[in-house]
Amino acid sequence: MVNLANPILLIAIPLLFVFLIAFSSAFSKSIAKYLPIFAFGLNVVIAIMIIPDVLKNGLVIATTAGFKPPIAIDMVVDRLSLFLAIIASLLGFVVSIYNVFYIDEEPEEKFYALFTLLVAGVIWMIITGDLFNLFVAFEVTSIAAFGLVGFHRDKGAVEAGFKYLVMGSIGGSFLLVGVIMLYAATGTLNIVDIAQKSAELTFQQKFLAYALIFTGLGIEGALFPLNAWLPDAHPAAPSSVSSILSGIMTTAAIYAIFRITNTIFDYNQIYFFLMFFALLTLIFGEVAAFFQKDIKRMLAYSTIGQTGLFFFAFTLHSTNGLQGAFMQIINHSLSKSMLFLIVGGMIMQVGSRNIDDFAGVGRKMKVSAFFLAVGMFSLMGLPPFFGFWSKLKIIFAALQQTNILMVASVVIILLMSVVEGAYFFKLLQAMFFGKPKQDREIKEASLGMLTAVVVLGLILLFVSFYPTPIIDFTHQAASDLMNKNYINLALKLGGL
Amino acid sequence: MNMSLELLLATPFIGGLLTYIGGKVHRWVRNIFAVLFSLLTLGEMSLFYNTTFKGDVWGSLFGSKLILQTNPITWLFLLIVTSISLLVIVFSVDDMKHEEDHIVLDSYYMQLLFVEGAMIGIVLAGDLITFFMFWEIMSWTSYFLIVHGGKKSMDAGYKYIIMSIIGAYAMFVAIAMIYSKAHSLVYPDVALVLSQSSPTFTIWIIILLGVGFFVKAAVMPLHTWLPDAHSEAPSPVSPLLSGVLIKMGAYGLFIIFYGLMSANLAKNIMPSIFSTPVLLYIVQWLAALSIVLATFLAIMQEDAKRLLAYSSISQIGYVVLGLATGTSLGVAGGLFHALNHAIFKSLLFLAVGAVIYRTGTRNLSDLGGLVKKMPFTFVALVVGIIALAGVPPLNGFVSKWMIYEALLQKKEVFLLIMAFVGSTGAFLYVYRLVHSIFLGQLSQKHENVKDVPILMQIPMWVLVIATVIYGIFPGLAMDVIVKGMKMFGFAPIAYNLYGFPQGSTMGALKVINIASVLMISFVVAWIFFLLFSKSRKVSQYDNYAAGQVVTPELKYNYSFGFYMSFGRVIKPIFKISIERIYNYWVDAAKIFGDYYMRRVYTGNLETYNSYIVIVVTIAAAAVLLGGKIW
Amino acid sequence: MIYYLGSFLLIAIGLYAIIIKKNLIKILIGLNLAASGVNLLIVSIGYIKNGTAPIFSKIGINPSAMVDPIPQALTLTAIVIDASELALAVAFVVLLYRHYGTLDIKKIRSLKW
Amino acid sequence: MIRKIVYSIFLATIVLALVMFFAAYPFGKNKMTVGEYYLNNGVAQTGASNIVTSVVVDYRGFDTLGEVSVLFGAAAGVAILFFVLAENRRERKNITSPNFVVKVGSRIIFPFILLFGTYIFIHGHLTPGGGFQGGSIIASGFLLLYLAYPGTRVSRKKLSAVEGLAGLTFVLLGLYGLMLPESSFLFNFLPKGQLNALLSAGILPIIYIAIGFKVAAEFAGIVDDMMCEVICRGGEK
Repeated sequence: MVNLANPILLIAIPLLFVFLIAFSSAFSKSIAKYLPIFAFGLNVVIAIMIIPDVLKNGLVIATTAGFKPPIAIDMVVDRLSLFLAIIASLLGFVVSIYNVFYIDEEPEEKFYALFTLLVAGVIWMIITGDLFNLFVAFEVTSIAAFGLVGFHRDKGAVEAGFKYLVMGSIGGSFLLVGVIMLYAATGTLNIVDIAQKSAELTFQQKFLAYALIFTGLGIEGALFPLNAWLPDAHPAAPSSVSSILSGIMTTAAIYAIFRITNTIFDYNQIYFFLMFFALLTLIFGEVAAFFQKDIKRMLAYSTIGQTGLFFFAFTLHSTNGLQGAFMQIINHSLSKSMLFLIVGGMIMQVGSRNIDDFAGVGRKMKVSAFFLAVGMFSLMGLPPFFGFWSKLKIIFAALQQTNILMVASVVIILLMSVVEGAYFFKLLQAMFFGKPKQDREIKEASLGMLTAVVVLGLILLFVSFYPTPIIDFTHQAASDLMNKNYINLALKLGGL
Repeated sequence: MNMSLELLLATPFIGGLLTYIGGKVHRWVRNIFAVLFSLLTLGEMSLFYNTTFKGDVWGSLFGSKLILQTNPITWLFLLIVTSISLLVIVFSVDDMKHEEDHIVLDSYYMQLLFVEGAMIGIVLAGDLITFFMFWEIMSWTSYFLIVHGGKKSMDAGYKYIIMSIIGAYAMFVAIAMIYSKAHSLVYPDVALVLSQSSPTFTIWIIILLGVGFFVKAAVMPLHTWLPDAHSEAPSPVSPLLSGVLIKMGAYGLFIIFYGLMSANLAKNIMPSIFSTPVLLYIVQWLAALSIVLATFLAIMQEDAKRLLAYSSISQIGYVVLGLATGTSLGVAGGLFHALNHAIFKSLLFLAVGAVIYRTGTRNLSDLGGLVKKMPFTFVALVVGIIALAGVPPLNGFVSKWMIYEALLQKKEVFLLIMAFVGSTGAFLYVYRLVHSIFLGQLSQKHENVKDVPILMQIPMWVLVIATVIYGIFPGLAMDVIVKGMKMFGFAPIAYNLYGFPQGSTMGALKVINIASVLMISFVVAWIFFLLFSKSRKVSQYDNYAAGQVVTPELKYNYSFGFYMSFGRVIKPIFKISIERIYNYWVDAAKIFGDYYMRRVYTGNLETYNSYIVIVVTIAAAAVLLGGKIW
Repeated sequence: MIYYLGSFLLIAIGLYAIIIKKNLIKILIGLNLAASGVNLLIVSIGYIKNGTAPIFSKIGINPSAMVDPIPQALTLTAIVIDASELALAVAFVVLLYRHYGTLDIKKIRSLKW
Repeated sequence: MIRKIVYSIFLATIVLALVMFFAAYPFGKNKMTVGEYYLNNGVAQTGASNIVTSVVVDYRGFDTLGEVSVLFGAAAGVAILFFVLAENRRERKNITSPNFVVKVGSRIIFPFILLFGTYIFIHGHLTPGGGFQGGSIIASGFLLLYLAYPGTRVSRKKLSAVEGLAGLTFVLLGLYGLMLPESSFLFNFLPKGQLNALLSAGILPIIYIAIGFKVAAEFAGIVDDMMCEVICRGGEK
């Protein structure tokens, strides 16, 4: 009998549906609409079925081709990656529902295939246990994203898509060189195996490989000087795609950096080096967001800022810091993707992306606007929403390291939070209390789109008011990461 | 006991939600729910009044435990919060009727109740994180209340929320610093840890927490949000903001100075001036400056609510001044003044709100002569301004007196003079209110003005009565204050129901006696006036100016630029506007930020690609240099 | 070592073209040069002196005389990925030309700040 | 100019750092660990005489699945970018007819190209070659056809069906492995057969055939889109 609790199904099923969409589009165009919903619905179910195994053993390894890990590629799921995989599947599921009502441009079947591929690639990036496979997953995600960013085919979309493509390709090349350097040094590609075999390498030897991998993943993960494609690409894409790009794709790349840094390059100097990237990312993201006139561009810059925040927490290199980072990732994924979905619905009604045109929209689109406010509050870290707990955790973790640099970083983080508050409140204020400008009839978004928004919003509210399970879970995940349980358990269970 | 505090805290929040849902049914369901739930909260408050409780509730509903505690000071503030909130909600029912958009009103009541709940949470908080959480909730819910007031209120609200966030984050840093040291945020633990920590650390904590509280309490250099926010907010919200919300800053100051830092203050780790630790001394000076400057500014206002807003800054200055003296008399005076100010300032704002409700303007020079049309509102306003000016037998008198006395005993004469100046200035601006709104010539537009409906009158009645009662029987409030201060280690003050008996730290004081003397002298003066005045009674339009007959449209009484000559004297002080300094820096930061953004995200793919190469080059150079760049 | 150097130079030349050249087509050429350099690098890592192709075309070939098969497999994958990216990039360039009427990268910057 | 020099120096730094790194792993030295395992056990475990194929399709088959997806994504992306409404697809503008030699020559060569491509992907597990190579050769045959007869159109629906079906075959073969006791994706469950025989190596040739079809269909699709960009739109702005 098939053991459905197999992590590999998390990738295989969406891929199956990708090809099914291609196949079915030869016969009927309308089937393609609904297939992603099934794919990610199944995915969510499977991911939830894996939970007990992961809780019991701490780690689940799925082999391919019937061989043990260093020989063949394996998929590794521990608490953290499972959690991200669940979020990704969930977002995929919710956004697919949204898509059915949102996408009305040809060629639809290609869009759905690429969309499914994108989410599959994200999950792939999260759960793979092999470095070259990570590169492949990175490329799958990127190529799907390139196509989707250019989906509208207008001036902006094409330009954004091209910029993203060139930068992404350069990143891919660097990533590949880094992977190959590690292969040359160790003769293996499995992450855990590399971690074992590279122990005798000097820091200096590893550093260049690390820098290249970091650059490659950092481009996708929106770290400061490498993220210039993001503010162009996220707004240009259809909103449902932006929601996935912002919500989980950048996060997945950052997760990959987490994983690789923590497993293979666990040096204090590296964390120090990364902290500057994190803070710069935070500052440039938030400050740039403040000046935006385009609502989606503003959200995109805000994504950069959020990335900087949780990346900073990660570079603290302590259990509390990691826990804060994971909580912030959850917060960001849920809220930001919800915001993009809502904004997508609003843009449909308003017919413009300019913030000034959104005045008074909040009174007409009440449900959307309510959840927009919830999402923004959560991102700002206002209590009682979930973002408050994660920001709290991060600040506490930072100040635990009594160090004048940390105090300075905390001041920067909080200053940037003020900036974030400044632009979010500016928008909310205009939306709820501004006088509507145009005489365009503004209605609430369609029921299907609202369903997606409400599902995400309710999840966010639920974790806001009952964060205990998530706090416990992320604490476990963080201490797993700190104790290198990933390596230890993979060695024990994978039989490396 | 455990359940009761939860109930008290939960009622407004649940009530807020139910009110919102009720609004979907009918607007009266909503109104009744709102009144009912605030009444319920007040009822619960009075039921549990003056009980003591310590511990945590709601194990894990909010992630970390909510730790609550009570002490008599808590109940003092809870009394202010719950009663003023109820009155404000009752007042809102008629006042906000003009708003047609249902959803706006539904959320308005919901937020009113939420603000109330958040303030209850702040006061009941037993650890800093609970405190901070409710503090933030209060900030953003009250922001939404402020922006209900129309176009101009949006800028005011924006300024308010940004300054609140800055203040809150300053607090946040302090809390996190404490946490990293103490690993606990419950008040006693924090106090213990702080008493053992170094002076620098303590000073940082005080400064950071102080910034947070000063923003909310609008002490002078951080007050710039208040005049806008309080004047632009809807009329029923202003009393809540001025009367209650800024008191939370005062409560916070009380908690840090005497709840958490008492040991540090006692140990005199800081140098002291006039036997006051230097930081407290600075706070005193800031408060005194607030008193004087805000009074001057209030005198110069042409807008009734703006005038009251500046007056709030000045009055909260008294509260902070009293709290910062450090003597039991001064602190008691500060706390008492917090209560009194809440009562009379709410009364004043409601009275002005009533005038705005009927006339639609709050510009002093457009009003006048309403005394016959709105007699009751007139009475309420007069009672309010007398209390504000600190005239016995109304309630402002005793608390101000206690603060003066405390300063006198510490021989801080200069501060005392400033406080006196503020009090005298108060006469000027409160007279302006009565004069411009109620006396003088009735504008033709306002011929048909009636007094406000009964639902708006009731809150004013209640506050008038409270003003008188607390004025004549200061012992009612002193009871709680002295009991509470004993718990914080202050020497008790002898008091009785009518004031202070012989042998009390501040000497004997019996309000009734002073009041009767004043009354008698007033009556005597009036008799003399009646006997010897040569005036005759005329109708409001029977007037002339320089031999010219005055048409009713013409404004003949002196109401614009009322204190112009006085303004010329104090003008040099206002050359330096704090707000302008802030704006300058904000603008500079904006220009700077924009400049760099444009140079980083140029839109040119070449530049972007070179970033990637540069990052890799730096790493490569680091490797070549032997990894020694750090 | 010279083989390594060759691939490094290819990467460097590719990157140089990407940064310095203004023409979109030349940038794409640069991208592909760099990618080819990487592929060459991968293959040359797998080379073993006097090794043969890892194909057991006759029974009894000594496996120890064969070159590493993994880099070859990786290259195969990498080449396909590069080709896919190039196809997509060319499509983008065509559309860019249609929208902007130019291939000069400095003029294609309607999205900025 | 300064820019050029500066970036040249930067790139030189990168190259130098790479050289420093690879100096520790000289060219031609045996660096295998896992590779050795493949060489020693590959034939026994997979039955393919071409170890590279056994790595690509079996040991690291999951990479190949990704590769196929990338190609699929690129084809879909090109289709999105060059999307032309179905009714406009039939329009032909700007067609210059190629000369006689090309027309006849391509007709003669086309079947041979197909045959050659098919040969390559069928023998992927025995000889250098495989699905990608074979598939792209077949697609080049289609390219030739397009060049010779610019008006020809391949049915996109059929291409789409072929690529979908081929992809489904790959994934379903993989998923079948999960139902076996080994419970492993892409498990090679068919008999290995005799070394160097056409029918050997279990599922490897089947997968390679599927890949071959898929690659051919996708490249043909890309070619078709690009041709259409020229023909249907006539390259107008």
